This record gives sequence, structure tokens and C-alpha cells, in this order.
Amino acid sequence: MFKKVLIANRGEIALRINRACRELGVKTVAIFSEPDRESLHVRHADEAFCVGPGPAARSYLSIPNIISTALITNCDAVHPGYGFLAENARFAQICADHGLTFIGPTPEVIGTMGDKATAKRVMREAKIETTPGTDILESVDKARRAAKDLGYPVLLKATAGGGGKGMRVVTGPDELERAFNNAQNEAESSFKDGRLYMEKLIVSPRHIEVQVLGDNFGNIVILGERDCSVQKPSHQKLIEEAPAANLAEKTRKSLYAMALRAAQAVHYTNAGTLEFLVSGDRAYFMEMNTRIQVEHPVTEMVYNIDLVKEQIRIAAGEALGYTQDDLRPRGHAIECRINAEDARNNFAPAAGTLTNVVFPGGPGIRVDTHIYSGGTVPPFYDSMLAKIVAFGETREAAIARMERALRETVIEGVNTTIQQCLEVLATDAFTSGHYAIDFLPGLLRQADAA
Amino acid sequence: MFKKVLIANRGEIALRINRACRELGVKTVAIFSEPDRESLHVRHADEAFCVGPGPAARSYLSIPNIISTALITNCDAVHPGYGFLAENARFAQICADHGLTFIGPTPEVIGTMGDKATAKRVMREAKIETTPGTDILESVDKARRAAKDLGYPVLLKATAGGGGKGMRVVTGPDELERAFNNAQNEAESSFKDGRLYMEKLIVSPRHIEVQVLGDNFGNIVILGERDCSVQKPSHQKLIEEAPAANLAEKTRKSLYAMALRAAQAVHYTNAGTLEFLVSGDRAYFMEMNTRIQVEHPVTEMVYNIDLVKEQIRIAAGEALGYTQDDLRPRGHAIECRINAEDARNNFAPAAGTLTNVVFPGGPGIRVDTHIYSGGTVPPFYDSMLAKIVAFGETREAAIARMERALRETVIEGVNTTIQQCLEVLATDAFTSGHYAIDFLPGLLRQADAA
Amino acid sequence: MPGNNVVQRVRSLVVAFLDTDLVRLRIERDGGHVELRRRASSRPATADSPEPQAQAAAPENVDAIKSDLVGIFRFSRPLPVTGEMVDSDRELAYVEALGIRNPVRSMGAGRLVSVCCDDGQPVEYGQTLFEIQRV
Amino acid sequence: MPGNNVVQRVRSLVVAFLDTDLVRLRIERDGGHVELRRRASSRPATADSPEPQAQAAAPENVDAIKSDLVGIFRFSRPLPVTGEMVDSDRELAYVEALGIRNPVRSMGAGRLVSVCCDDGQPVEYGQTLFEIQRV
Repeated sequence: MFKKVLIANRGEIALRINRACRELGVKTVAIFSEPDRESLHVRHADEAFCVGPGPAARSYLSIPNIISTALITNCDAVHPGYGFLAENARFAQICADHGLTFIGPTPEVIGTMGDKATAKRVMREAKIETTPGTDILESVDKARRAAKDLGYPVLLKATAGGGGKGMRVVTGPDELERAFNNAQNEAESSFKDGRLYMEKLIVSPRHIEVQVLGDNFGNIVILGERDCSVQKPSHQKLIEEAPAANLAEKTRKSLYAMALRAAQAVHYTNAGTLEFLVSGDRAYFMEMNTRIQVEHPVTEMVYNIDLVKEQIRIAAGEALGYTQDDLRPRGHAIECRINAEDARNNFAPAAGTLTNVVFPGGPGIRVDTHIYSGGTVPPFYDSMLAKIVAFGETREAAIARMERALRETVIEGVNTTIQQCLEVLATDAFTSGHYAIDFLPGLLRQADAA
Repeated sequence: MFKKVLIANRGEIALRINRACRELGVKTVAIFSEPDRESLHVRHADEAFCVGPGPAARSYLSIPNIISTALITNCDAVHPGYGFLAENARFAQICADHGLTFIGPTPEVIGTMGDKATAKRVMREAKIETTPGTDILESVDKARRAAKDLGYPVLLKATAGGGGKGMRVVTGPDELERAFNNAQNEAESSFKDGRLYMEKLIVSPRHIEVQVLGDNFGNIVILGERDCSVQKPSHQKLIEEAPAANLAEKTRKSLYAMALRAAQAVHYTNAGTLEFLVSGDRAYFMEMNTRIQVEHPVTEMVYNIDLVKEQIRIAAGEALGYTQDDLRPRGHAIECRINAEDARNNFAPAAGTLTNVVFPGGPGIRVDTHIYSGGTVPPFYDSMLAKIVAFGETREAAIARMERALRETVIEGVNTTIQQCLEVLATDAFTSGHYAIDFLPGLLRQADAA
Repeated sequence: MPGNNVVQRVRSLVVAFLDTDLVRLRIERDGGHVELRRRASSRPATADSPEPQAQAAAPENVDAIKSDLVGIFRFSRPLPVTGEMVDSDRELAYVEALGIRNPVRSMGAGRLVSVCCDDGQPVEYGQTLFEIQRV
Repeated sequence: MPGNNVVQRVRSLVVAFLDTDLVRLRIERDGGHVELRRRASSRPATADSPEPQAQAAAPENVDAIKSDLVGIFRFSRPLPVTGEMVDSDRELAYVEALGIRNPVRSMGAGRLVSVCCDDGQPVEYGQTLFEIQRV
């Protein structure tokens, strides 16, 4: 096992990793930007180093300062969390070059899967169904021809993409040029990589993803699926659950089989997630995230497994201590993301001082957060304040528990998504478990109209 | 199911009950004393009524005001929690007389078990081994003769007792008179019942208790045991765990069999706990608590069951939805009681304003608390601020998780038992799971000597 | 930026000030000060009072008659009327609890300045039922 | 009780006041006021200064030379000495990061008033390495 791990992240995921390390008896080094000096992830680590000013490009993305911190503190591994450098193959390679274990898959696999267009090609070779689409489109003209072949509506996506950035729906030829340019610019500024590809738009699909875990000895297990179809108009997830409701057993098995084949095809190691669009009984591979996901706690709750500890153990060279047959999911878990956002104003992010913070507790409730009464929300980063996760023996019990937990939650000082989450939980679509990715945008349009 | 439940308690257990009610779709009415007006249990209930001033005798023990509140708010049931009126047979009877369902066993069973001396007689009749001892002792003289027969050391106990009140160890005849008078006075002032009985003192036993649950149709299940041997010199529990470590399977089975026989003997309904002293492979019945226990969450975590919801369902006339064979414990859970007490000063209770409160989170951590940043701790009540519960697949994992959770916890404004709990977790006795009820007093004596 | 910072600090000070019942707040630091005063008209209730002294004195003289139990509030007959003089042991109302009628008395003579509950209303322990100005 | 209450409120006001950097706080309510002033001697640092103006001005003139990366701090030769005058582009030290020696320069002439790190010490981004009084 490692002696000391550098946590190359901030916020709740940095705390999450710190917890896993502590429980494994591993020392931790936190990094932080100047406005994050009073953050909980700094307070709970064994050591902490400021690596730059507020803007992430100069702190949480500063590879030299992060690597230097790891080296001068004698870390033997780096956990990247999610976002920031988590899917940066170059960073993973630089860690290796400096004798630091990157807690994640190999740089090669990150590179292959990180390029969304390449990833789809690899998947097609492994006989996994992907959404009909193109390779990288060099120009608007090529995009125009491709759209004609696929048939509108189509989706333009950034090959380096994630979190809905650089993604545009195009419903007809007259929108194409503008959408192409906008997506390219957004991708360029978000990922320093403006390359786009195109997919046929699957109308009203569900977003269902499958968790995989592989060790360095070729063992791979599937840890079930998560339904992440409650997404904001920006395609960012708001509520996730495990297992997916009303998913035909045949479809579930097919998803697991595809995920296993995909992971085997690339000799996947560590934790990863395959995202699928599911429409009726058809499932299309969308992309693979070669890191821990924000929504991993719902899987942890139904499988009673600590995914971040597993990541660390695998990276430290331990074999999985169980086979697929040993894994038995139980009950149902739901996660609500509590963001500092104004849901009534297109989820505009908010920053400020948190004057009063009280989190829910009691049976079946898990809270992952870095905020506290009197703390601040800097304007530079992701707006997520907390994840509230509810477990129940049944989906109905989990929903009831989540509702009471959200009603117990107090966050004063910034707007949050608590009310929006409560509104989703109260809909027939959600309680019946019949919803797709157009559900929340539709609900918001209704609210605007009313 | 009930429409509305009055919660006849305060603090974390009032919140715990409120949570169970909310999740079952049952409305709630809180009661509170004047200093508790800003308490979370008041804020989260559907309705709340002040029932008196700070001293419990005039508020949380004011049967007329509590019953009147239940009646004018149209409650159909009353949940007493633990402490206060939870084991008051008269209160249970008065509820029934006013058409209110008391969420607990029948007044008769509460009466039988509440009188500790009677309870032991009933148990002996059911062929359950009890600590050698006496019936009620009318005088010091009778006590002196009894002690001679049993052989010193002996234990004087209040028949109405609980929480270590009215209890005295007597090591020899010269201490007897003073101990008898002190215990009698303490019992008189704590329970308005000064009657004492005597038990042979079992030297260095473990305190292990068994959770039972019975419905109104004669179904009784055993929900495993809890080891509550980490007790303060006052015999109040500080840390509890489920299951008990290093308990011989034969002894465990014998405890379960005794608990089942005892519950059947009195036709027990609702949740209850049988407390045993275990010495080697011998187990002696000590007393039965006819209510939910403070430490019930450790059982909930290993059995994945919501005991308070079960209490409410049973009281509402529902049958247990499972048999003993359906119940499979999993993993290990530990609870630490975070009290407003000065562990370095004989656990003297503290009151004041909480300037800064941050609770731990993440996987496997449950927090049950009524406190928050800026709230106050009134001087009138039990000093418990929070229960932190850690679950792990193994006992070792649960201990590591508890340790990191305690280190994450911040409570400023009053002294707490956090540090004391951490010190216990770090001992060889605790980590090896070889400790008995004299463990914490011994540890404290060592610390004093150092 | 520093200039902007001052504006923000003053703004938050004003917000905090408005949240209190202070009429004037003066804060001095080395070399400077800020003073906030509330306009008389922004204070409700006492604003258009012609006799502020009596108003200010009034609370000293007024006893709140509070409920000492939980129950249903009912007026006694004759109905107490705001402004009337009551004698020292007048039964103004009763609180019905568990079928028992618990009288609420004037606890001394005076002018009934407010009736704080409606007939049939549930009342809690310590709830103000009447206010009586002692004379 | 009301009298006691006032004492308590004043006490908490004093505690809150001492926690600020205010020198005077005056609070008025209808009919009364309370004023708190800090004794000059209770303000540290400037207290026994014979020339408060120079003292107050001093920090204005001092530049902190901060690290703009994470690494190991090492003195350059000749060793910088507290109190010495440094010229405008003197290399005082370097921060070693990923095997690269990143010089720390005086960024203008002045008197070296403090050396804030030890040789071989790990330093973080933004950490003050030297303080130089500009002349």
C-alpha cells in the first residue's frame, strides 16, 4: 500500500479521497488555490500546499506545481478525483515519469477513451453498438454532408468533451454553421481542443451508465448501472439513481455484457464508467469516463463497496478480493446534487458566503460535502456544494427518505438546487420511474410557462 | 397507518422519530420546553407546542400538557423515544385511556419489566439465568444479611433504575449502610421510587444486549446483539458496537435463545432490549428496556432495517413482514456518543452556545444529532449532542472509519467526548475486541495517574 | 478594488443595521467613521404616535397574562373587551385541557390593552393570552 | 431578571467588540445608549511607538517577495543578510522545482528587512520568501 497520496483536486471529491486514504492508513497531501485556503479538504489532509491563485488553469491544472508538491512531500501516488486533470493522459504520463503512481487507468487507455471519436471506433471494433455518427469533422462542409447522411436532428460533440461542454443539438441545416462554430469555440476554450464529431440524435433516450472495476491482473467486475437521466438543459446531471427503474432485465444484461466486453477490449484497469443512451430495448455506447464519477456513491450504497478505496488498492497493485458472483446489490440509492445555482435563472452559478449550513442525518443518509457554516463558495469552480444520497430497501423508500432529507437541509447565503430536486421528486414521471433525458428540460419549460 | 404522531421527546431521538414518520407519510407534532424553542426537532415537525419551562419535570414529563397537546392536534399515536416517559407504564395507560396509541409495548409489560426486581423474578420463572440476587430490600439490616449470603462484592440497584442512577458497588460490610442510604436517596430523587434490591457483583463482565421486535400477532424476531461494555464510571455507555467482538458462537446462540424465551414469556410487542452480563461463557439477565435504545443505529446498520419505522408499523397494527430466517446481518457498526461533557473532569456535563459545528460524512457514516452551528445546549437535559455511527465490512474497517469520522468532527463552544472516544479506539483492548465494563474506568485511572 | 470593497462593506453594514431595532449606529476606526440613523417614519407602530413618552413607558406597566398549560382557549362571560377596566380577580377566559376548565384570571386590576387569542384556539404553555396595563 | 439580562447583553457586546478592530462603538436605542472605546494601549504593535505616523507608513513601503511556484527554497550566493541593501535585480535565492532552478530576485532595490524561509525548506505558491523595504 502507498505511504502518502497527493490529492490533485478540491471540494467534496478531495475530501472523499482523503477519507479513503485515512481509512487505509495512508497519509495525504492536499493542494489548494489561494481562495480555497480555508476549505475543509485542506484542513483534513496531513499536509497542504497552495499551488496557485483562484483560476483553475493556474492552480488545480498547474501540472508543474502539482508534481513538484508530490515530489517534495515524498508522495508515492496521485489521485486526480474527477474533472481537472482526471482524464488528462499527459498528466498520467508525467506522474509515471516522476515515479508517482497515477490512481487510474494507464495513460494509453485514458488517451484512447478520452478522445471520444477514437473511443467509439474502438468500441465498434469490439462489436459494441454506438450511436450512428462520424469520426472527427474537419470543417462545416464535412459536417453538413454528414448531417445529411445521418438525417436531422443530429448532435455535435467535442471529442475532448464532458459535462455538456462543446455539445450542440442541430435540428436542421440552417442551424448547422452557427452551432458548429459555437461548439468549436466552447470546446477550444474548455479543453484546448476544438475538434468535433457528429452523432445521430437519439430522441428522448435514457442516460444509463455502467460501473466497471478492473485490477492489474486482468480481473474485471461490473458494479451495476446508474440512471442519470435527470439532466439540466446543459446536459449536466442533477439526480442519479441505482439501479435504473423499469429497466428490462434483458437490456440490463446486455448493458453489462457490453461494458465487460469494452473493458476487456482495452484491458481496463481501475474504476471506469461506460455511458450508454438507452431507447426502448436498444442501447448505444456514448463514451467512457476513465475516472471516478461524481455519482459513484449510489453504486457504493447498493453494492456496499468503497469504490475509492478500491481504486487505491488496485493502483497499489492489489488484486480484486472478489469475483462477479460475490457481488450482490441490495436496495435502492438516489443522489441529489446540491449546487450553488439559481434553478429559476437557467442554473446560473452563485458564489458567496454560507451563513448557515445544516445537513440531514439519520438512517440511510449519506452526505458528501466540503461546505460548512461560515465558509465561502469561490466563483472559480464547479458549483456543486454537496451530494445527498439516500438509501432505501425499495425505490419508494429511498425517494421518501431523500425527500425528508432535502427538507432537513439548510443552506443559506447562496441559491441552491434543493427546491428543484424536491420538485423533481414530486413528479409522477420520477416517482413512477418513467423519465428520460428530456424530462427535466420539459419540467422547467412547464414551470416557465406557468 | 397513523395520520399524526405526537413525539414526546426532544433532541436527536425526537428528530429520529420525526424522520421515520416523514418517510412513512405520517404527520408529526413536536413538544418542547421554553429553552428548546429553537431546537431542530421543533423546526422539522409539522406542528410544535411548548409544554413547559426548562426543567423536565415541568415540560417533557408533564403528562397533562403532553396528552392535551396530542388531543388538541388530533394525534392518533404518541412515540415516547427513550428516557423521559418512555418506560412509564402509567403514561402508556393514560395514552390508551385517551384513545392514543402508545408506540411501545403494553402498559402491563412496561410495568412488569420496569420494576427491575419483578422483571428478574419473571425471567427466572422462564428459566433464564439472572445474576444471583434478592427481591426488594426493605431495610439496611435485610441488605446486610443478603450481602452476607451472596458474598461481597455486591451491587445495590434501584428497582426503578436506569442509566446507573441509584446504583452502588459495595465491597464490604462497613460500606453497606452509607451506600444503601445514598442509593436510596438518588433513586428517590431520580425516579420518585427509592426501593432497592441487591445483586452479586459479577467481576469484569461484558455488557451485551439483545434487540427484539415483536408484533401484535405473536411474531417475535431477534435482531442480534450489541456490545455496550465501554461505559463511563457512572455506568453510562459511551461506545457501542454490533456484533459483539470475540463472542463464542455458543454464547451468542444462548443469548438469542434466552431473549426469545423472555419475549415470548411476556408476549412482548414492539421494540425491546434484553441486557445481559456476560462473563466467560455464562450470561446473566440483567434487565429489559421496553423502548428503543440510544444505540439502536448499530443494529439498524448491520441488519439494514429501520427500527423506529418498525416500531410505528407494529403499533399501527401491521405484522412483521419477515421471519427470523429472512434476517441476515452484514458487516460491523460502531457508535460513539458525543456528549457535552468534560472527560477530564469526571464527565461533568457542559452547557453553552455552539459556535462552530461540522459533522463528518462520506461512505458508511451516519450522524444522528439535533445540534447545529449557533445553537445552544441547555443545562436541563441529557448531555448527548450527537451519535456518530460508522459501518464497515469488517470490525477493523469500521474502527478505521470511525476514527477518521471523529477527526473530521468539529464542535466548538462546549467540551465534548470526541477526544475520549478517539483514545478508546486507539487502545489495544478495543482494537483487539477484548474489553469488559471495567475497561474505560481503568483507562481513565491510568490517564489520571500519568 | 479597494474602493469597491468599501461599498460592499457599507452595504452589508446597512443590511445588518436594518435587521436590528437600533435607531443609530456609529462606528469609528482609526481616522474615520460611519454613522447610520434610522428615519423615524421607518419604525412601525410608534411612528405616528403623538405621545412618544407614554408609548415608551407603556411596556413597563403592562403585564402579559400567559397560559400555564396546553389546551383550547375559550372566553369567559361577560366577554372581555379591549380597553375595558378589569378588576383584580376577573376570570377573563379559561383553557380547556383534558376536559378540565382552567380559569385565566386578571391577576390584579388594570386596563385590558390587548386580547391575544381567538375563542377556540389551541394555546401552548407560556403563550400570551391577554395584556393588562396596571394603573 | 431584566436587570441581569442587560448585564448579559452588555457583556456579549463587549466580547463581540473586542473581537473587531474598531476603536469606538456607540449604540443608541430609543431613550438610551451604550458606548465602548478601546484603550490605546490595548492595541498591540503601535502602542509604545514614539512615532506612530512612521509606524503606520512602514508597511506601505515593504514589498513581500513571494514564491510563484511550489518547490524547495535555497539561498543564492552571496547569502542575503537581514538589514543589507540589495540592488534592483539581485538573485536572493532560488526555488528548485522538478529539477529546475527558478531564481528569486529582489524586484527592485531596497533594504532586506526579513528573510522568511530556511535553506532547503519546501515552499508553496504565494509564500513570502523575503521582505524588502523600498527606499
